[in-house]
Amino acid sequence: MLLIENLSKSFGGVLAISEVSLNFTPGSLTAVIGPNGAGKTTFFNLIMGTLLPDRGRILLGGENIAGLSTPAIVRRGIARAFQIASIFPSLTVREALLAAVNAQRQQHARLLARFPLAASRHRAEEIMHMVGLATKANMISRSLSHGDQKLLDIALALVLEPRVLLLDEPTAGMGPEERWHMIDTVQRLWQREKMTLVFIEHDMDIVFKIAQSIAVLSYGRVLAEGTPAAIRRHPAVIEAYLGSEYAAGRA
Amino acid sequence: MDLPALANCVTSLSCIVTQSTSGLIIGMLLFLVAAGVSLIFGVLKIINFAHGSFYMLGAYLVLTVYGLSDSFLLAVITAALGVAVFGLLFERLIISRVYGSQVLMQLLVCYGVILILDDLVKIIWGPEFKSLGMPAAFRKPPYLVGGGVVPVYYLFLIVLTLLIALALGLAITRTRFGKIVRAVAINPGMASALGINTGYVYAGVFMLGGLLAGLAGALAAPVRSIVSGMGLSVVVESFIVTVIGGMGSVAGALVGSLLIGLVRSFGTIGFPLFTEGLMFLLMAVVLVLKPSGLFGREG
Amino acid sequence: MRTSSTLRDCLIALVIFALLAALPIVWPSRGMSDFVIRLAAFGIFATSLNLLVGYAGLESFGHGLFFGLGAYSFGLAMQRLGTSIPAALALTVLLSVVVAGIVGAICVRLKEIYFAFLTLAFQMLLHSLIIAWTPLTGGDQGLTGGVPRPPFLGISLDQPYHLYLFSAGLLVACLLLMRHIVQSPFGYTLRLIRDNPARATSLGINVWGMRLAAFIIAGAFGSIGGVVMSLFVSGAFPDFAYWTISGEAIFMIMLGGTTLFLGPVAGAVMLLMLNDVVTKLTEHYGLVLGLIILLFALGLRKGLADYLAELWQERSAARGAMQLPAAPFAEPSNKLSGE
Amino acid sequence: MSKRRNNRRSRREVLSGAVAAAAVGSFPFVSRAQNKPIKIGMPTIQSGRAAMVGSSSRNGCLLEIEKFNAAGGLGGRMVELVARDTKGKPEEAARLSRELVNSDGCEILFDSESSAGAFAIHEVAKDLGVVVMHMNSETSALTADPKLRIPNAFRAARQGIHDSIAAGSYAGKIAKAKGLKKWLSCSPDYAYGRDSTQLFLEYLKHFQPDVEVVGEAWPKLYQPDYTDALTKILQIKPQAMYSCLWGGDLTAFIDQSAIYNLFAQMEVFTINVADYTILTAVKNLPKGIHSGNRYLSTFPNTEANAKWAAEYRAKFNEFPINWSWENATGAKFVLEGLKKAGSTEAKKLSDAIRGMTIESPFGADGTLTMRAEDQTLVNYATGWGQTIPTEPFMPEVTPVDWQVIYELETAWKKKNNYI
Repeated sequence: MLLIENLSKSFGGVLAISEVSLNFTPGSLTAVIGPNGAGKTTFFNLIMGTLLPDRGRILLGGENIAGLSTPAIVRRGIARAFQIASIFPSLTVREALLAAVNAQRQQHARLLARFPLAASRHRAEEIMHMVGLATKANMISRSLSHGDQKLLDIALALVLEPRVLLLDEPTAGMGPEERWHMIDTVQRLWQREKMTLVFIEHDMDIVFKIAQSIAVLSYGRVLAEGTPAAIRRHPAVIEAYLGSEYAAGRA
Repeated sequence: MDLPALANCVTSLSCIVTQSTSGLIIGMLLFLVAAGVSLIFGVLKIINFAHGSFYMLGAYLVLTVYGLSDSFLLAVITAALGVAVFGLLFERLIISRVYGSQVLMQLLVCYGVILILDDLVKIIWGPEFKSLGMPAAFRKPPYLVGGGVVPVYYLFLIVLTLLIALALGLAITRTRFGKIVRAVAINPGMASALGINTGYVYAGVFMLGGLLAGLAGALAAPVRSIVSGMGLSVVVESFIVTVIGGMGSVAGALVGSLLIGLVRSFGTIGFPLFTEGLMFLLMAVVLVLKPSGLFGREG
Repeated sequence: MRTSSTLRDCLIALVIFALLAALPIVWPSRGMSDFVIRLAAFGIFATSLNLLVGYAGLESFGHGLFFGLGAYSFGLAMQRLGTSIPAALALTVLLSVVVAGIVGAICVRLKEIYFAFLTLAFQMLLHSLIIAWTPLTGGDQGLTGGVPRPPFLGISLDQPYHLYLFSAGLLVACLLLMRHIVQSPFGYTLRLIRDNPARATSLGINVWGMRLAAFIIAGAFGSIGGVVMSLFVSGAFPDFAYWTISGEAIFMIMLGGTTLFLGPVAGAVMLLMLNDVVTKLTEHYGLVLGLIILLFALGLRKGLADYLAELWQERSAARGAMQLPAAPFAEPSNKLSGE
Repeated sequence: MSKRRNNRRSRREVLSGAVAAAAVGSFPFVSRAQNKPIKIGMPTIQSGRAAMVGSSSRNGCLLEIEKFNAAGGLGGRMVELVARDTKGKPEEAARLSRELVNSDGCEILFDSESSAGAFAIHEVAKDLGVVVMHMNSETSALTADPKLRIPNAFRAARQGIHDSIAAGSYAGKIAKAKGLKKWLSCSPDYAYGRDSTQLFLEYLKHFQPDVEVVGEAWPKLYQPDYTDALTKILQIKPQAMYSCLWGGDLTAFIDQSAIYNLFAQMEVFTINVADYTILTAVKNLPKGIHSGNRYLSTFPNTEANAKWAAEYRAKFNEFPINWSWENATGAKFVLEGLKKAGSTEAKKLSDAIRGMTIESPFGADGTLTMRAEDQTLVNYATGWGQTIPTEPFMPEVTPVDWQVIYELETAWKKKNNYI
């Protein structure tokens, strides 16, 4: 589905991403982990076309999308949610999603019709249910809790019916309650939508609980990749990142 | 339009000299006002529309003090300091309360202050326009420079303003205050993180702006008619200057002022009826080609 | 249910128009009808500016460009071409659309303050043009000799009541149209752009194009405000294109509030009344008005209508009601309304 | 007065304002009037740069109105002046004039606005049919153009065309005597400035054919700095310069010219210097500027004129100026008209004023006439002289012969197809 080949990006000589090659198979659920500054978010920005790679290819279903503009990449079916939720503060959850659905269906420039379009309502409600915001449909986004804002961010990405969804630290800055709620939601979404899901995460419990495969980035390079079991035993990872307690058989 | 006349002028040295000096003179007083506007915007991201009123206050203060003391020097100093203090009060009591609200709200506040000051001035000094008259020290026949004439007072004006511009430039680049100002301009959050009290900086910048505007008003008093509302045309022009030169840049303000001065002095020859239009045209062109202005930082 | 909300707006509009039409009969005062005519001019103008400021997040300093353009092109069409009033009106709107298209295409690329200044520059260019092009515009004297008002469809604007009805009709019609536009999918797309342009782009929205469209629409309606004014003074003056006109419109939407659709109209009512009362009571208009401005800006920090709406919201929220204020024309408050 | 008042709440502000207005706007005798007073509305400029217009215009009228009321008014009905601030905005001028008539019950309008405002008020008068006296607008077209003329509108101000002819005839003589051939003009860039200048040059050539115009400068209205214009003038080095700058612009221009030593290098002809606003405002006024009279208490050099000026200064403790006498004259015509017509009814009043001749200190021969054909003021004292730095500022004024003015004015009207 999404194939990364020798992807490199440097800022003023400093290599942020170097020679990264990864393969995300269709319908896979992959966690990208690594210490701060490992280049995880840069990696996402490169895939989304927010940053232009220096070298390497990004193949989406065989087509190289490296160097395309963000909207072009979005249209090809990759969407993302941000580390800091990027939402529409003054609109209600429902309004934001309805408007987003209009945009996705190229109905957003209509002057004569009245908002919301009947056609869009069903989809919007559906997505609200999927992420569990249905009960908060009429709340103004600004006044949502931190967790719900991140859910809304994900919902806005889902509107685009992506084949690949990138989540940048979906649980960042959440309490344990919210955290697991978020993770359940993400997992449900993944199962339901059959999409390729890649997420950046710091919480190892979460990672090892839900990820099918794990990619470890360190100083812009792929330190290791494989199943949770394999990663757990990977000496370099343990030494560089996890620390021994994970090796000392939890399983 | 009278392009032949313009052609004649730019081919005759004496005309170029005279018109350039006149452009210089027009630009100088403008610079003193524009520099303040530019600094205030650069640091506080506030469009101080009331800056023209600072200029007006300077002129009226000079009028009164000169009338009482008959010493132009004393009058100019008191005017400059007086307006600086006013700038401080203005920032503390009024503008500081609308930091962070939208631009139009800030604009509205300034507008309110303009209305009040224009009326107060009318109540205190009367509605009729006043004239200070040229201080005796400067009542001398003009010099002849390269075929053009330059009055003594204007020579004094040019030299003084250039010195101020220089001092200002140094203050911004060399002194601690300057460094802080630039730090705050780039990133207020970071600045306060460094333990800099942005409040003091903001107040300081407004005082500086007031000082300059007051000085401009004071120096303009001998040659311009002093009347309620005199600040308006000046503030509009100084905004054009600020936009052209780049908001927050002293050098930009200087260059912009001179540019406007030149447009005016050569414009009157080439396009007698459209000089004002020319200025706004220039502003529009700069905004389209380089929104941040000739000397402005991008972003 | 939604189509009914369109219907509801239409009905409200009809009722308001009926009330306005009946007003002079129950309260026959020329002063009052003059007030409504001026309110029509500034109500339309201020609301059109708020399409940009409140909904598209474009803070224009130069909206007066279209007020002046409207007044002059209408006045000139009537004086020079001797067309009928509807034709001149159509011509004016058409011209404004073209001008707004050109100016907007240049302006909307710029962000925040730069956009504001560029619009101002264009307005002042028009002003200089009006002053300089004396043979056509009469220069600073304005269009003198009166704007002819030939009867059309049995309406003769020489009769005060007809002029009153015509202006009130324009006001209600324009408000209804603008209300519909902000409630259309396009209107909500503007809100997306206002709130978070980057996110809007990532939803595949052409931000530049949408902003331009908004600019053109606002310009067209703004010019109609100018038309009403030129009918009221039976002429046109350079002041109509001066930046102070933009200033007054800004004052109105700030006074009324940017987040309720009718906020700007409320602001227009307040400013016009303030103006009329204060000029009546004192010579020191500036002093009084200035103090009132400061009172507002420093006290409420937001438009009166916004202020009330938010009180209302809080109260209803306190009552545990989770939905928006059901008040007609209510809008979720946006980031602009201070904090 | 109000420094402390600022900080208080604006409601009080308005109230105290109201008190102030009552003190200013309505006058003691009003309350004493038995019957309903005759209200006269005066839209004028009381704020901003041109605030002088408001104060001097109102004072000019008050002097006349007081006399009228003191003499018992119109059969016991006192006249009350209601002045309102248009802020110099034409749309406000229109709005206020309508309000004054429609809401405040004014039966007559005194238009003490600037030119643009005057046209706006003219339209209102056309619409409402009330008598309007244009007090300050000197734009010739306002009364000369038959397309604009309405039976109920009059002008009590001097007129651009008259000034230009007067200036031309005087300047022509000097040009001949001193052999001034190369002329230049420096006038404000707006309708009044352009018309006045173009006409002046026309009549200068009429009276002294062998002059040539070697240049022109057009500073903006209210432009603070004239250096660009001045250097241009010094470039061209004409023998004589004409300017119709006025008010604060003129004082600034004189101050700035003085430091360029301009007045020593050429003969300067200005229409507007000989008015006390300028004469008293400019410190060390240059000697020998040629100027037409705006208002001088010494011209016409009659007892009546001196007495009027003294009264005015005593009452308002300021010099009367051009707007003062023009408004006083306008008021006098209306008040005399009221007596003659014995009614405020527009038709009767207009008929009474049309063609009326009154005794006046400002008349060329002690009388002024509201010419019937175009309902504008004629035969006012107009003349030219040279300045000196101190009072009386313009010792000798040569009056201009009205016969000459009439002839050329008629020719001018024919040329413009006004008649």
